[in-house]
Amino acid sequence: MISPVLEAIGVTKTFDVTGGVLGRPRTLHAVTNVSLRVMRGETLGLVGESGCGKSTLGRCLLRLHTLTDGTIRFAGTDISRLSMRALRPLRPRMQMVFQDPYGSLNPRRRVGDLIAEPLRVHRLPSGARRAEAETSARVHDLLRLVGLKEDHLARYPHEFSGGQRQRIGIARALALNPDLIVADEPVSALDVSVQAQVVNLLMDLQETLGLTYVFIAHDLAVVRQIATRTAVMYLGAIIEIGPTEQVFCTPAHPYTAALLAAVPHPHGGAAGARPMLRGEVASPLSPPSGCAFHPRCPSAEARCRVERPMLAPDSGPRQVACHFPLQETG
Amino acid sequence: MIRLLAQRLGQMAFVMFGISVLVFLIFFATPGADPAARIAGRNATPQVLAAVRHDFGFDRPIPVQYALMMKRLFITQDLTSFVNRGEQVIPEIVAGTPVTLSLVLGAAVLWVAGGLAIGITAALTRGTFTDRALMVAGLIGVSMPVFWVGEMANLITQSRLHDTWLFFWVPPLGYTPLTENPFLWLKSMLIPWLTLALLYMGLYGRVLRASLIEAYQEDFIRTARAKGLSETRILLRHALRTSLITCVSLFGLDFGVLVGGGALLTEVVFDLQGVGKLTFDALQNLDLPVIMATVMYASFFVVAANAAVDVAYALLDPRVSTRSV
Amino acid sequence: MVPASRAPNIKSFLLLFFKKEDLPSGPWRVALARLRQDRAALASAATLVLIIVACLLAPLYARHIAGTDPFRPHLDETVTIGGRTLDILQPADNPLHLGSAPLGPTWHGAYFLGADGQGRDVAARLLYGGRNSLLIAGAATLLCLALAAIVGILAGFMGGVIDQILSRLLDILWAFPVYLLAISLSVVLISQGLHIGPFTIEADSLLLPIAIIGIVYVPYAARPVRGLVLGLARSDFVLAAVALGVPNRRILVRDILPNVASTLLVFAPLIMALNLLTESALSFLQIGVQPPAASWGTIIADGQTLIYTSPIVAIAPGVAIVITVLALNVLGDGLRDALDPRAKLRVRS
Amino acid sequence: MIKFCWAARICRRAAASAAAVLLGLSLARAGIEPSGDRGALMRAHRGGALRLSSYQPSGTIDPQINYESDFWQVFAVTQDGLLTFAKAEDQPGMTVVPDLADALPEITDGGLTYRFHLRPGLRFSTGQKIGVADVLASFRRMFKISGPNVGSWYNILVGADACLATPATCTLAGGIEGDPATGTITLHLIRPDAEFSQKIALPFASILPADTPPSDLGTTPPAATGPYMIASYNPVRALVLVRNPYFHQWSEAAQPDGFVDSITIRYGLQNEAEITAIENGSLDWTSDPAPLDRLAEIGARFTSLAHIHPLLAYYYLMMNTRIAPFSDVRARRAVAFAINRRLVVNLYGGPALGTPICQLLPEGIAGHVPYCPFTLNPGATWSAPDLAQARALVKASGTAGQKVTIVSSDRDIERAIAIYLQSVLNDIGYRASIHSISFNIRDTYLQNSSNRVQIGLTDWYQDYPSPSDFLNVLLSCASFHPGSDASINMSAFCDPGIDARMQQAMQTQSAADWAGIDHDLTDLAPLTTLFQIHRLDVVSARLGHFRFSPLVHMIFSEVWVQ
Repeated sequence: MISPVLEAIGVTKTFDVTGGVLGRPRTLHAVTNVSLRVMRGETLGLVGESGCGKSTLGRCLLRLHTLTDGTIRFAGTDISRLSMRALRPLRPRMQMVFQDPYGSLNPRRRVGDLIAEPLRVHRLPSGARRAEAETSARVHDLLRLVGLKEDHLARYPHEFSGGQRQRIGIARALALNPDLIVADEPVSALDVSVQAQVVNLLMDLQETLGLTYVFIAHDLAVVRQIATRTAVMYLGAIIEIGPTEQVFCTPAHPYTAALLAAVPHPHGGAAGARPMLRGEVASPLSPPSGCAFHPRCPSAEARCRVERPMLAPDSGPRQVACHFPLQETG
Repeated sequence: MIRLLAQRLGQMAFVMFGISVLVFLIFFATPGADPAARIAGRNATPQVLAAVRHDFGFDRPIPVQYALMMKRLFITQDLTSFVNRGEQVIPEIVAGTPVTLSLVLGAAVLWVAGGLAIGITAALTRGTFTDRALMVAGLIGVSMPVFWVGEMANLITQSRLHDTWLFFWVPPLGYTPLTENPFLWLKSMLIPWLTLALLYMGLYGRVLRASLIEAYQEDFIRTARAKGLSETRILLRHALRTSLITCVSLFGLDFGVLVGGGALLTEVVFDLQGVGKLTFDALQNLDLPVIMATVMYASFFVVAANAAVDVAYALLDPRVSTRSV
Repeated sequence: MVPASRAPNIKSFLLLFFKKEDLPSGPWRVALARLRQDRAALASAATLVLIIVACLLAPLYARHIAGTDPFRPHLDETVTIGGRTLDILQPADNPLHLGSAPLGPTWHGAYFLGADGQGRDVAARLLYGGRNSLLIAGAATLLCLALAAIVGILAGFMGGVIDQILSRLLDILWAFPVYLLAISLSVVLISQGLHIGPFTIEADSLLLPIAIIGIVYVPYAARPVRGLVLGLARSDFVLAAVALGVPNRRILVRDILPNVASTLLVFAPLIMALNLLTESALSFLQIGVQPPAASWGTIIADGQTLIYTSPIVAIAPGVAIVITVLALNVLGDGLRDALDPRAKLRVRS
Repeated sequence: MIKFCWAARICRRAAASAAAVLLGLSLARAGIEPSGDRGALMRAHRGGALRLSSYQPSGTIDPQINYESDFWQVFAVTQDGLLTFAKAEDQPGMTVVPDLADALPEITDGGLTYRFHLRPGLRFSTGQKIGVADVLASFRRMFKISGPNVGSWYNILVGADACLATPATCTLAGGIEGDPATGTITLHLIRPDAEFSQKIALPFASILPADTPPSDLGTTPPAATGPYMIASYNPVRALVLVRNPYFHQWSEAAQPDGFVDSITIRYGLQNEAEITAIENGSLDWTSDPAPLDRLAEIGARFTSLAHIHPLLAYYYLMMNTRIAPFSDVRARRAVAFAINRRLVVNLYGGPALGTPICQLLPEGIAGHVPYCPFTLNPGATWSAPDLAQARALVKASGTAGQKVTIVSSDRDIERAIAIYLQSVLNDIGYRASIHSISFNIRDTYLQNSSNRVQIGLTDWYQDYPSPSDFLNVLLSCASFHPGSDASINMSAFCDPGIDARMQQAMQTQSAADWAGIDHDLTDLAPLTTLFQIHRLDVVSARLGHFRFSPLVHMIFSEVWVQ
């Protein structure tokens, strides 16, 4: 069996919220007991409504957050308790592409500096001071790789379009030849036409560079296009995971089904066949007991209110956390 | 609400404690300020000095002296001056408060009225000469040292033009209690009010203008316009109401500081025996108990005004309570 | 890069402070372009430069135009104005022989604005006083902003215990009315100087008012900086830097500081205006600049004792203060509009 | 004229400089001078309210503690001791007269025993009779409250040492005894003190009721014995005196009845405002000096409102005899030579307000023989500075080029003098700077040897009119206490030879001895005097019968307003 690039076991992340002038301090359960594996060369799609904790999970996977509980192994190393400083040598191998290409690029630095930053920090490619020339060469390579022009280097981020900015972000992430890239909604802030370009770029890069992606998105169509496997999150937990086509064609969890149903089907018609969601997403400040989805679930029964369904570990590529799945899995 | 109040009280207590320690430390080690020597007189023998020092507890460890002073200030409330022996500090502050209040209240009325007039006029005539002139005038007001304005006012009204029809009515400097002679009170306070108000008038005018202009760009104003409401009505009913929130909070803070003795320079220049003047004299005398008490008093008003503004904000502006989640 | 033809003066002015390759462009360029449109701000900057140059030329004025030493009393000397010899301190000609009157304005080179109570040339002292006032206000501004930047950045970026401690300290200073704190510190430090370990600052050193004035406004600048840094520290681009494995120090220097800089720059003239007013107040109360040195505040104080006989001594420095502070305020407004319209500095006197 | 000029030289100076006016004032006064019948004057002028003003109050109103001349002026009309200084002008105003005692004490045992007899039938303002027990208690109270000078003046009473060691249980056993039946009080000293009568004529030895609490009265008015009593005292508002209902005049010299019905001293008004108010008649008098820029106006337009009198006081420069450069006598003399005292007087307000002097005993004090070695033509009086001599002395002392810091208060006039001084010190070869401190800590700061003050500007006012109060207090070895804020010998000067001569002179009270000591101390220049201060009183037009005692200054009970 090939070892996974990244393995998460029981990852939990909570935040303490002090509730403004009039509020009480409370705990926000952003990610609850998530376990998953990411294999080399694959693209794991992470979908769910906004606020379901997928971004937090993405950041936890790269240890940009400290974990409340759980373990993360990157290339066999347990990184879940490492300090930020100790993580630094590992950073080149795991990178992130951000959702907001406006916010993730420091407006006061030139593009050339932004892309060269990781190279300079990690003294790559050769680790020596004389590396400025090499850095420059590498920056130019990266620029070409993501489809930008050389005269862009001296400019500032605000002079670029959203798509171009995302390319800068990608170039920066690629600078250190990472094994793994967590892309957090990389295209959701872009126009649809530009989205396709960026997705294609990412797929091309994966092919040429042998990258592994965790691709976070709320847009199911994009995930379906790029992901080899897909995990569906609801209220901080993964409720279904499996090969993308299986998840999309035969959803096992009522929530997945509802999610898919909400998407206007490219061929039309099919949408009405599945049940729509009732009610609102519960607050992560006070998640429901038992199955977190039960207040909205069309097939919920008494058991769902009390007992929390779990993903069956090692039960195969297809797992679902539901007492009454729509499909047989495993 | 109770939680909020408790939390606020805790914060106030902490800040005031911090300030008291700061003041105590600042003034404790000043050479030449040995209160015992000043109390004992100019050719006291060491023996007498020691007796006085012991009497006043100056031979105790510093933290004990601090604690004693705090106890006499807050618990027994019989703290007395080191310089004017027997002068009880708290009654002095109580006596100074009406003077300071007279000054600040009167000035506040003037500066709020003036600020409103300037701000509204400027916002309505935005971009015209009037607007620009008002803003420059306001800025000049902000840019003048208040003590200098006071000096100049005194020069004109007390000396140069005192014997003309313009300022013959200005009484000599000093404060006359309202209860004693209301007319004289008014006459003697008018120039100090104007002086103090001059500083704030421009400031408030500018702030109000800015927030009025901002408000005019909001959607609800456009809606109101679309509904065909008159400009005056839009101004008074809609724009002004939202803009005033900023001004109200500003006002709370300024008022708190001034009542707490922030009008020190104005009081000094006009010989008004208010809390600020009391503080200033105590500072000149290095009279630690009085300094301690007045500074505590001042910081109380600052912190209290601050808390009041926060609470008012929370009540007036519902966004605040959800903002920081 | 700013094309030289479009902004020659500003650019050459800035080149005094920056290396060519560091010359602000990008976001700075936009701001500069905006500032160039602001005639009031430019006029203020010009006024300030004029005042600074005039004050710097004080020694030349004193030597060659006034022809007097403005730091030495001239108690029984005479001066020749337009062929007439006048007593600098005119002896009292009243029957009781009480008092003496200093020479009033001559509107000539020597004693242009007359003499003060010690027979010193007021105009020359005004220029020398301006040097001290501006030096103190300027240096205190740098100190204040540096401290505010350090405290604000540490508190905002480090968070946790450091933030708690620093924020509480700021709370305490903030609740201490500015003038009260400044006067308290001055009264004590002027009487003894400052001794910290091996370092001693004499009581008549300008460093004392600089330090005092530099400290009292720190909370007002540090709080917004902290808020700004708090926002920046949670921003995506800082997270991106963390993800890249950039060390904290580098994040501070490369990512946080440049973003704080524009806010600090906006604060600078406003804080300097406040400092100038505070300096004058302290000196007026005789706990700022110490004799025989002058500042605009001490000249007002000198003038106060002459207000009945020579009011010009008190009026002139006051006017100088108003003009300078006004120019600083206008420039500050212009900078804010150009650089960071959301920057808010609110100080209670 | 003769009565006014208790010091002949001042009279000459007055004649030379401002003769016409002073003469005019005297003549004007002569017109309203009582013909000896005070009763008639009382009938004509009694009544009205005196409105006075001070910028700041002067501390506690406990007469046994307060040490400020402003309040001594108040105590002069409210309190009495066994003895007092006569409420009179000029030389008579410096003589001790019996007050609550009906005669001067009978001194026996070679000066060790003082026997007094209490005047019968007197009452406190509370209505209580003044008895022997009150006198005994008052002397004890002085120690119990650690009065300012108990350690330096009153410690010669037998039993004082025990009182100083444990003030709370002070009995002065053996030092003071009284017989209520006969009304006699006897004081026993451990050694003779020729100045003891003067010391107990001061407010510290005021007689208070025996039940007065043995702690600082603070703002609580003491029971009065004089024509007025303190009705209320609020240090930020006012001090109010009203008539003492139990007063009847027992001695016009000691405690004359007052003309006005009430006296209010209001606090907080600054000098400028005070003068304006006096000029336009809404105030009658201020204890504060008139501001410099108003002097010309007073001299020109309000001549008739001004009264100028020399005080037993001078401005001087202390020079620390233990710190370079002034540890060298030549350096000290150089300073004394270099100062142009005429200019210093001008800074103070003009020749009318000061007389340049170089010596340590001011005019008017016994033993004063005009002497000035530090002038262009050394002799009796100062004429002009001698800069050449000063530079030569600095050079000779080898201290040229040293740094000197002048400590002065932040009062306008004192700062002005300090700035002038700086230029002088720079002229004679030093590198001088100024350290200006709050007026309120001026003396305590200068006194503490750990502040290492090299040269400082201060003033000295007499406590009682004796040469020892200048020479012995300011320059005896016993007045120096290293490291203490209370060490009146600021120069840290100690010469055992001179100390011994002073001890002797205090016993003999020989004016010639004092003159010799003054001469020698002046030559050693541990301090150098600048000028004897003259006081300018500005009074309202309605204030009449202005009487000025050299010790009390304007006598509140003598002036009238109607």
